[in-house]
Amino acid sequence: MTAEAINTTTATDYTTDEMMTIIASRDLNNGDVVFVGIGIPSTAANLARRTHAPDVVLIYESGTIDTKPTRAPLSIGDGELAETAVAVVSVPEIFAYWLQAGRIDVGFLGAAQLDRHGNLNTTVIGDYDHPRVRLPGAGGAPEIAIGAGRTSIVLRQSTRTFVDKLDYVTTVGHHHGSGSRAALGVRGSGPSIVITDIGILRPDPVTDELTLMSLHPGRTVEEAIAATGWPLKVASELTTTQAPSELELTALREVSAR
Amino acid sequence: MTAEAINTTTATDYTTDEMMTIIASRDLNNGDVVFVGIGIPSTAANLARRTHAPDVVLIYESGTIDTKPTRAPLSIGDGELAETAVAVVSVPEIFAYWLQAGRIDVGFLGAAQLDRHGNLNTTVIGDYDHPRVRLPGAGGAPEIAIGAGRTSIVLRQSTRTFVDKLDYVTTVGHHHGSGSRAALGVRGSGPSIVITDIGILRPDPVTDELTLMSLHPGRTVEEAIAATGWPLKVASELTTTQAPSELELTALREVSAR
Amino acid sequence: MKNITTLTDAIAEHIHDGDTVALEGFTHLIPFAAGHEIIRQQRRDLRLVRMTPDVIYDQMIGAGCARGLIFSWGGNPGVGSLHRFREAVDVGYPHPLAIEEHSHAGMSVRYTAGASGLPFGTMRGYLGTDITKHTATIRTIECPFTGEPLAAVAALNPDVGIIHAQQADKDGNVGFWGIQGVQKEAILASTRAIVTVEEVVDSFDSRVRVVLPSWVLSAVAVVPRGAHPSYTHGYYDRDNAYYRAWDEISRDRATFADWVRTHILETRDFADHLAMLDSSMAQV
Amino acid sequence: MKNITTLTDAIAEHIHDGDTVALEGFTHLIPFAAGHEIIRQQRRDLRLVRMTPDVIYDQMIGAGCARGLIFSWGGNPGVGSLHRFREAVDVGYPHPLAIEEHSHAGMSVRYTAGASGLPFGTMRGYLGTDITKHTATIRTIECPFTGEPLAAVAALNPDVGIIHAQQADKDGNVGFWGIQGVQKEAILASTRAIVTVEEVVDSFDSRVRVVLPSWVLSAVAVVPRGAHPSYTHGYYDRDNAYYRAWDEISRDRATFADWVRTHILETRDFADHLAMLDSSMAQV
Repeated sequence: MTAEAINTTTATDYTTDEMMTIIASRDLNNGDVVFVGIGIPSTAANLARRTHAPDVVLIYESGTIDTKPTRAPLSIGDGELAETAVAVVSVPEIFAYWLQAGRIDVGFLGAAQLDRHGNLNTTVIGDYDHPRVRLPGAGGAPEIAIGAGRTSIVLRQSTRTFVDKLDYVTTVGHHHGSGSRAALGVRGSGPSIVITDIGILRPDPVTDELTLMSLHPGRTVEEAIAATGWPLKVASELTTTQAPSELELTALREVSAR
Repeated sequence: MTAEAINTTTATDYTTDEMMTIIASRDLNNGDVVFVGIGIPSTAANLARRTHAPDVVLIYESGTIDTKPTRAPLSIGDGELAETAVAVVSVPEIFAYWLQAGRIDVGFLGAAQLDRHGNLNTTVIGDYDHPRVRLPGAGGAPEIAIGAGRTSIVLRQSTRTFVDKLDYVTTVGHHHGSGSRAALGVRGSGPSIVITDIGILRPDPVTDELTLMSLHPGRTVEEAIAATGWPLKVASELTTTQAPSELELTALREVSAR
Repeated sequence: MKNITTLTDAIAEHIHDGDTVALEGFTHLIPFAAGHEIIRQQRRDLRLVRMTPDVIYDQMIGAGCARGLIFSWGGNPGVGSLHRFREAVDVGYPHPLAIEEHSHAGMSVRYTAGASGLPFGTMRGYLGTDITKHTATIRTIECPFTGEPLAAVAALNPDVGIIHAQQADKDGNVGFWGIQGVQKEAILASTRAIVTVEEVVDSFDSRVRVVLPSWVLSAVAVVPRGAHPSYTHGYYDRDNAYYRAWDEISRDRATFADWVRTHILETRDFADHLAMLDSSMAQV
Repeated sequence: MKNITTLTDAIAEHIHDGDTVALEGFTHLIPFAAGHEIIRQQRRDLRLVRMTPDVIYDQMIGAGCARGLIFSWGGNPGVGSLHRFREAVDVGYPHPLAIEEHSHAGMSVRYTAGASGLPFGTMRGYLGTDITKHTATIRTIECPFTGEPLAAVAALNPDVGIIHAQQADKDGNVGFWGIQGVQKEAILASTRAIVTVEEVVDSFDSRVRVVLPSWVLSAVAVVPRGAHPSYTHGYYDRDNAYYRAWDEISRDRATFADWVRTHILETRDFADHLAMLDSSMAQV
């Protein structure tokens, strides 16, 4: 198979995680400065760097700037991140001089719960003082959400995760919608994309409500609606997500290999 | 001459600067962390480190911590300061983490004008907007004065420098006296000693007014009074400053040699 | 060398029941040996501070050392939940745990303010979240020039700060490199400071990037592999198997208690603990 | 390498009349070559920012580039006054100079706030002084937790920040070592950034301690000895004779004007200027 053929050949045998990672990767533009956490975001950013966006700049909250790991790291503080970084700075500096100062184009976020405006909960399920499930907490998310130019959210879709009302707002997305985020006085335009195992959602330009824009191959609108804890808005011109190409999948598996 | 003889032998041939430097050096205790500027303070601190106070820690505002120059440096940013330092940090860090945080025991200050409470002017002679003489300005002094545990002021005494009223308060000493400094909410106990070419002054424990405590060999109370722009308070038990020993002078000249 | 001592003596002298204690290290250089020594000496009622309370704090909380926790992200990175932490929060076992939550940025600003001798720090943060409703150390402040609202967070000044580093020199100065986290700020914000190091050297490795002078450190103790199972850049890698195994060990109260007894309380020191791990088939 | 260019082009493209421009370097690494190029290209009405406006700003002010100065200490270190600076302040020659005075600590907090994307910074400073009476960018702020009064200073965000460094790598990242001053903050606080370097290297010297990635730098230009008469650690020493000679050259308007004409305006670039100094008996 020629390189071109690999590039254009659609793959058929891929996992849901691989699909989500490849979509997150495609969403990055060459030259973007990306604030990444571990897991799919890190893999996606490294994939983008190896494929269509060689000049994407990776910044990890552990203080490594412009890292070029050969493999997606296992942890946010991997030694390889420091070894391949242009600069290693302290954690206070990464948050103040780099994130808060507005030098980040895209931040990645995940969550246990998301609402229709892209607000996120990573703190607690149930009552704060008497939790049903205690989650890890905020981490870097609240300031990534208001420091980065925009955010990309990666999250599997179910009625457990896509909820009508968050038990706790850890991280602001589009707040109450309809421009209320900007009125908070925060920076950045908020979540621009939500990538799930079923499809892709983006905020409505007027109401900021997350709207299903694309379905992954083989998934249905009914599945998406059933996996959402509020009456899901669906775009009138719903598209089908382009399946991973062989090229993307090969590159992804190289990046992920350990 | 034996080492002991050198140690105790009083020197006779020394300059006023040498006398002032040696007194400033004697005033430092072993283990003191000293924030030094260039000139007499730097030479005095290095002299102390070479004589009675080997564990004195020198910090320069250029960001060099625990420097051990072989010679008193020519400028505050000498390369030797960086080369012999335990740590080199940024200027923002030296002021925030080291001075402001209260890690400095003694700060040295000089000035163009000083008043009876040890407040200092290094900004302007005459009116601020139409100056008779424009001076360099504040530099590190305002925060050294309120960040260090105490300050040591080295300044030649004359009616030009020891004035009844400052043209401009660049740096606070004992403010308006009688405990008013503490009421400002600043840290540190302020100027503990003023070393001049004529003698040594210290603040009165109650009024905080600078009081002549000691005269250098050969100087008179009349000279001191004549060189002061306010009615100078003189200690009832005025002492004579111990002249430099041969040991001190030899060590000083080694430190100063370039 | 006046500050160079043993870890046993350092913990005995400088950590008291009820102290506010920060063990920092961001994935890299986590001071496990010091945490174990605190467990071994059975300190109680500590208010623990740490941006990322991971396995080390799960061990300390489960062993009953803590009555409070100030943190920003509590999990076993790449593995899952911290079961001892969760059980303390959810049902108060072995003790109720008063938690004070911030974000990473907030914790780093709090340490920075503490290291700077300021009572608070300012940041763009927390806006639009519920965090402020449950955390008293966050307020709103107005910029005196522009009028815009910003978050103010109270300075953090622990009684004791503890970190692990690669090297000390013979004067007791400490140097480290690689991912540096918030360690310098944690040490400078604390009233007392303890550092464990891999080794004492004549002069620092050229890779050293952060140096803490001896006179800001209460005690320096040599503990080889003192950050295990986290890693020390230039010395050893992260023991990912330990982190994965921890999930099973910590899930059950009895299994956990047995592990703490045999691996910490009944070992003399961290070297003894490591020897036991090395000789064990199951590792942990 | 996309940001590597000539100093002539960097100044032409990035510095405009009326800009707020910060040239930083604390005794070490003062960007003299860049200052000279600004004079050579006859920029006007600049608002100059610098903690220690020394000989480089005396030259720029005397040459008529400035209408304002934000600073904390203006003198010729170890020598005496800056005559061109003083004449501008005292009698408005060649132009009146609006001054805004801070302390060193205040300037460093202002740059830090600027680099951090905050509108102000907080410090313990200025209390009991007259500085606040003449400087509008200082206000009092109350700690929202303790109620104690502190100084707030407005963030500094120059249009252009300029520094000199030892090395750039082939990707246009910049590295320096030795006394680091406030250079990193000045660059990160500025909208545009220009760096002159001694050389471009394949990989940084192991002594490099501060690295600025290429994508925060508008332009990087190779200018050997570009910090002369200040020094570049590892490359050349401070030219103390130049600083002493400056006192005489700058004292008189005509002598100064003649010096600027022959040494800057009539030289092609900094290399040409240095060649003239080197071949001159009097050096300066």
